[in-house]
Amino acid sequence: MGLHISNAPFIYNKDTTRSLMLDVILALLPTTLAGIFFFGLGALLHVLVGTASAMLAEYAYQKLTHKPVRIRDCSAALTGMLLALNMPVSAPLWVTLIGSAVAIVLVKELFGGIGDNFMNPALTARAILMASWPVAMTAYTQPVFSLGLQADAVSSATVLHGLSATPLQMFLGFIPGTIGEVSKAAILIGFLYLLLKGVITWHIPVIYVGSYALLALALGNNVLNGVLSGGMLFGAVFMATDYVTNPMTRRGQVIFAVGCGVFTCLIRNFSSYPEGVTFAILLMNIATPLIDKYVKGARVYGKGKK
Amino acid sequence: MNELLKILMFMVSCVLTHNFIFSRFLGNCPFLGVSNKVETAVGMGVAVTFVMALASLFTWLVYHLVLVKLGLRYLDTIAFILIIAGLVQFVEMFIKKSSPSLYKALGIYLPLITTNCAVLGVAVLNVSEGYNLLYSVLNGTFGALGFLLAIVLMAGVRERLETSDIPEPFRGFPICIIIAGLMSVAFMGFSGFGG
Amino acid sequence: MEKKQSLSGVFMNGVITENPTFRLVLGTCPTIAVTTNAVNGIGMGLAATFVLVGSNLVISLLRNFIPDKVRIPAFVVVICTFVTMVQMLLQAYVPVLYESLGLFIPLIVVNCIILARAEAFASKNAPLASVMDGLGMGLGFTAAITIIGCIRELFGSGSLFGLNIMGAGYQPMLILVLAPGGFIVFGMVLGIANIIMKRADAKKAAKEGAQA
Amino acid sequence: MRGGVHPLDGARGGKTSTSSSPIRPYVAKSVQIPMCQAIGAPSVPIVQAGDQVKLGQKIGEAAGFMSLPAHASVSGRVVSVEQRMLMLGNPILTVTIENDGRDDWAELTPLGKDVESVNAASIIPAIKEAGICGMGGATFPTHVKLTIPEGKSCDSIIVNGAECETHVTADHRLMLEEPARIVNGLRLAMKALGVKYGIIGIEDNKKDAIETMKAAIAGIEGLHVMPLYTKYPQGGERQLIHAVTGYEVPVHGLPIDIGVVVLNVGTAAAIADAVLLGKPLIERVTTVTGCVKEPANLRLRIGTSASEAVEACGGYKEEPYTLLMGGAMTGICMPDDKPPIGKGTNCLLALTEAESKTPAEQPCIRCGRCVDVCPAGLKPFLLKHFCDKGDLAGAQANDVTECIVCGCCSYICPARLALTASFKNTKDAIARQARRAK
Repeated sequence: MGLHISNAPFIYNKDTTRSLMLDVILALLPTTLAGIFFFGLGALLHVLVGTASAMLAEYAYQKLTHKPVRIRDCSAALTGMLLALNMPVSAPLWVTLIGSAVAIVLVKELFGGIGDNFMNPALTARAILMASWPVAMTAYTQPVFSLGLQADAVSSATVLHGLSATPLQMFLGFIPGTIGEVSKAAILIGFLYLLLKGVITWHIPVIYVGSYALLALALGNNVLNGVLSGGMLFGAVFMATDYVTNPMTRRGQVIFAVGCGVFTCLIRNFSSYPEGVTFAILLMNIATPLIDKYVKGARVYGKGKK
Repeated sequence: MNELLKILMFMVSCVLTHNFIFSRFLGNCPFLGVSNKVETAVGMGVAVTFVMALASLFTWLVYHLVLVKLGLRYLDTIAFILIIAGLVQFVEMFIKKSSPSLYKALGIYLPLITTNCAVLGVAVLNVSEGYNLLYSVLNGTFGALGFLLAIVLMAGVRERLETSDIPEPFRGFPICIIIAGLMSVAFMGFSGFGG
Repeated sequence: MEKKQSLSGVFMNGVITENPTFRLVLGTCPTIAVTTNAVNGIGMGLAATFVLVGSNLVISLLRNFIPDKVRIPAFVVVICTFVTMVQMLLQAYVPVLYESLGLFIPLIVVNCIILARAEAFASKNAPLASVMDGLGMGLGFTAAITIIGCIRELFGSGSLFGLNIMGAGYQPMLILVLAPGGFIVFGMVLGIANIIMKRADAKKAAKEGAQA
Repeated sequence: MRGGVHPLDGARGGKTSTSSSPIRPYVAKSVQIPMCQAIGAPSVPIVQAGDQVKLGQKIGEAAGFMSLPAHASVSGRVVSVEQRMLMLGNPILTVTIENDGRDDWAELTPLGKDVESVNAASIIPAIKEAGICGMGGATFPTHVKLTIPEGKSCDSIIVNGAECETHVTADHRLMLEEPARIVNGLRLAMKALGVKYGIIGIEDNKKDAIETMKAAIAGIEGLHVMPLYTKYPQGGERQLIHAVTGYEVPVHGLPIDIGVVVLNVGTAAAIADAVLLGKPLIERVTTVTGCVKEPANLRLRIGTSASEAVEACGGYKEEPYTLLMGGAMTGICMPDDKPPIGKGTNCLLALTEAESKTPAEQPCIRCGRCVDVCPAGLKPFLLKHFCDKGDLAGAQANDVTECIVCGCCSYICPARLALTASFKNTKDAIARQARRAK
C-alpha cells in the first residue's frame, strides 16, 4: 500500500487567494450595476475594458518574462475592475486601458507580482492618470439614466467642488462622480457582503470614516457631505482594505485607517485637490512597511506577562 | 498670529509639498545609496538635518554680511561649498568630542554629506528665493526633515521588498528610482499645502 | 592604471562601458530634475562636460603638486571655479537655458561624477588621457540625459527639441514631465539599459566561446 | 487563548462519526512493543525470543530517571527481539509477542484500595513502574512531570479534556464512560504533590462530558470542572493553562514555573489503574476514523498494528492516501499501516487523496490571517522568509522556537503556504544545531 507522506495540517480553510478575489469582485457588482444604471452602458464598457486589459497585461508580462501565469487568481481582474470603477464615465476608454496596464506592469509585476506591490495598483494608476490627463479624469457628469454608449452628458461640478445635493441623493447616487463611487447604498451592500463572508473586518473602513468625520467636524467641514460624496466610502471599503498594501497586525491597521482619515481630511481642506481619498490611501500604503516594522502585533505567548 | 500661521504653513510645505527628494530632486545620491536599512536611513537623515540647519544659517550670514557687502556675489558657490565642507568637519569634531555614542551612530554619514547636493542646494535656494534669516533656517531644517521622512519611508519599502521577486535587471537602483517615482505620485497629494 | 589604455579606449569607456548614468548611476539629481525636455538635457550635459574636461585637465596637471591630505578640498575648489565660469557663460550667452536649468548649474559642483573622476582618474593619469576621460564621461552623461529628456518630452508634451511631432490629436501624458515621471522614466530606462547590456554581454561571451 | 481557528467548520467537525460510539475493546493477535515508547532513553529488553510472558509482565527495564519500563500488553510467546523500521527515521529495538489469547495477568501489587489508603510518597514510583507517559500525544514520562524541581512548587493540577483536535473523540468517550478513573487519577496526582486544586478543563462542545465529570467530582473538595470555549488549539498545554488560570507559561519555561502541572485525561486514568489496581499501562483508547468502514473508539493493546486496528473497524472504505497518527491538524504521516499503536496514539485517521493532497503554494498576499490565528502571537508570514532562506538566527530572533506547531497558520493561509511545516523543520534544525554545539 503506497501511503503519502506530507506535513500537517491536512485540512484547510476554504478561502483561497482566488476565492477571496472573487468575493471582492462579487462585492463590487452592486456598485458596478449602480454605475451602469446612472451612467449608461458607457460605464459597463469601462469596466469591461479595464478588467480585460488588466488581465491581458498580466498574461503578456508573465509570458514575456517566463514566469508562471497567475491570471487565474483573479487579482488582475480585480485591479482592472477597481480602476475602471474609479474612472468618470466620460473619460476616453484608452485612458482606462493605459491605466490598467500601468497598474499591472509598473505598480505590481515590476515589484514581483501579487503580494509584492507596496502601493495599491488601481489607486496608483488612478493617481497617475489624474496627473497625466487631469481634464479627462475630472470631467464628471450628471447621471443620465440612458442606455446610450456615448451619453452626451453635461459636465458638472461634484459635491466636493460645491455642487449641492441632498443626503438622500448622495446616498443613492444621484450625483456626479466616478462610475463606482456614486452610490453609497450599493457600496454598503458590497461592504456587508465582504463582512459576512469574512473577507475583511470592519476595522479599517469604520475607523477610516470615523477619524475623517472627527477631524472634519473639528475643522468645521460639512461632515455628511464629506462622507457621502466623493470616493470616501468606495476607498474605505474597497481600496484601504487591500490586503497587500495595509498593515498585517490589527493595531497597525488601526493606525493605517486613522492616517487615511486624517490625510483625506487634510488634503481636501488644504491642498489644491478637491478630493483626497486616493492620495491619503497611497500615502498610508507607503507608510505601511514602517508600521509593520515598528508596531508590534500581539505579544508573543509567555513574553512579558506572567 | 497671522504671521505665525504663515510660518507654520511654510514649515509644512517644506516637509511635504516641496519635499527635497520628491519635488526638488535634491539629495538623491544618499537617498538611493543609504536607504537599504531603516536604522541607517534614520542616521543619515538626522545627520543631514543637523548639517542643513547649520548650513542654512551660516551660508545666509556669510552671503548677506560678507559677500554682498564686498561685492563678491559671484563667488557664492565657492563660498558655500567651503562653508559646508568646513561645517561638516567642525560638526564631526564637535560630535566626536561631546557625544561619542552619537558620533558612532552618525560618524560614517558625515563625510558623505559634503557632497549631498541638498545641502548646497538649500544654501543656493535660500539666496535665490530671497528668504530672510528665519525662513532660511526653517527651509534648511524642515527641508531636511522632509529628506529624513523620505529616506526613512524609502528604507521601509526597500526592507519589505528584500524578499520580493523583482526582475533581475531592475534590482538595485532601477527599482529604487521607480519606488521613488511612485512615492512622489502619492506626495502629489500635498501640492498646494502651505500655499 | 598599469596598462596604458588607448585614448579612444578611455573615451569609449566613459561613453559606454562605464557610462556614469547607466552603469555607475552617479549624478542622479540633475538626471531627474532637468530632463523635462531634450534641450535641457543637452544643455545640462554639455555644461557638465565642460566642467569635467576643465577640472580633469587642471587636476591632472596639478596632480603631483597637490598634497594628498587636502586633495579633496583642492579638487572642489578647482571644480567650483569651472562651475562658476559655466554659470557666467550661460548667463551671458544662453539666458533662457540658464533660467530653466536654474539651481542645478551651481549644483554641478557636488555632482558626484565630477569629483569621482577627479579622484579616480585625473589625479592618477596624464593630462591628455584625463581630458579624453572627461570628454567621454561628459558625453556619456550628455547622451544619457538627452535620451531621458527625449522620452519625457516626446510622451509628456508631444514634442521633441521643441518641435511638435505627435500631431494635434495627441493628448500628452503630463505626468512624464512632472516629478514622478522623472523618477519612473529614469528607473525604467535604467532597467532597460541593464537588459540591453546583459544581452550584449551574453552575445559577446557566446562569440568568444565560439572562437575558443 | 488568543488566535486559533475552527477547523472543519466548528465544534463537532470530523468528530460526529465517532463521538457517540462507545469504547469497544479489541485484543490484538500480536503486538510489537518498541523499547522507545516515550521521550527519554529507550528501555533495555529483559526478554528473549521464545520466552513466555504474562500480560503486564515487565519486558524492558528503564534506563535511568528519564526513561520508562516496557510491559507485555498480551500474554504469549516472544517471537522476536529485533531492530525494526516502524515510523520514519531510525530503526527501533522492538519486542514482538504473539498473543496466546489467555490474557494471563502477571502478579499485580496495588498500593491501596482507594485514594485515601494510599501512601503519598509511593505514588510517583508506582507511576514510573507502570510505564506511564503523556497520553495526549507528547509521551513525556509522567513521573518526571510530577517530580517538582528544587525551588519550585505546584499549586494546581489541570486535567486536559479539551480534545480540540479534529476527528479525535477518545478522551471524550473516556470522560463519558469512565469518569471515576479520571477523578481518582487526578486525586492521586494531587495527593502525591500535596496540591489542593484540581481542575478538569473541557471544551464546551462536549456538554455531556462536562455534565458527567461534574457529577463525578460532586462532593470532592478542591476539584472543579471548567468548560472552555471551543476553538482549536484550546487543548495545547500552554493554551489550556492560559484559558484555565489566566497566566501564561514564560518563554523557555515549563508549566511548573507558574505552579501548574497538566495531565491528559487518559494519563489520569492510567495513574488510577497503576496505583489502585497495580496495572501497568498496557492499553489505551484510540479513535480509528476517516475512510474506514466503521469508525470507532477502540480500547487497544499498546503495540497493536495500525492495519489490525483498521481491520477491527471493518477495513478501509476507500483507498487511503495518507494514514495519520493523530488528528488532521497535527497528525503524523505513517509510511504504511504496519507500525504499532503507541502510548500517545489518540487517533488513527485515514484520509483519501481528495481530502489530504498537499495544495501548491502560491505567493503570500499579506492578508494577515496567519497573524490573527497564531496562538503563540508570532508573525508566521515573516518567519517563513527566514525559514525558507535557512536563516536560523533570523528565525530565532523572531521567536520561531515559541511556535507550538499547531497548524493554524497553514490551515488559514489562502495562498496555501506550508507555514507550519517550514517552522517545524526550522525548529528541528535549531535543536540539532544546539545539540551539535554541546
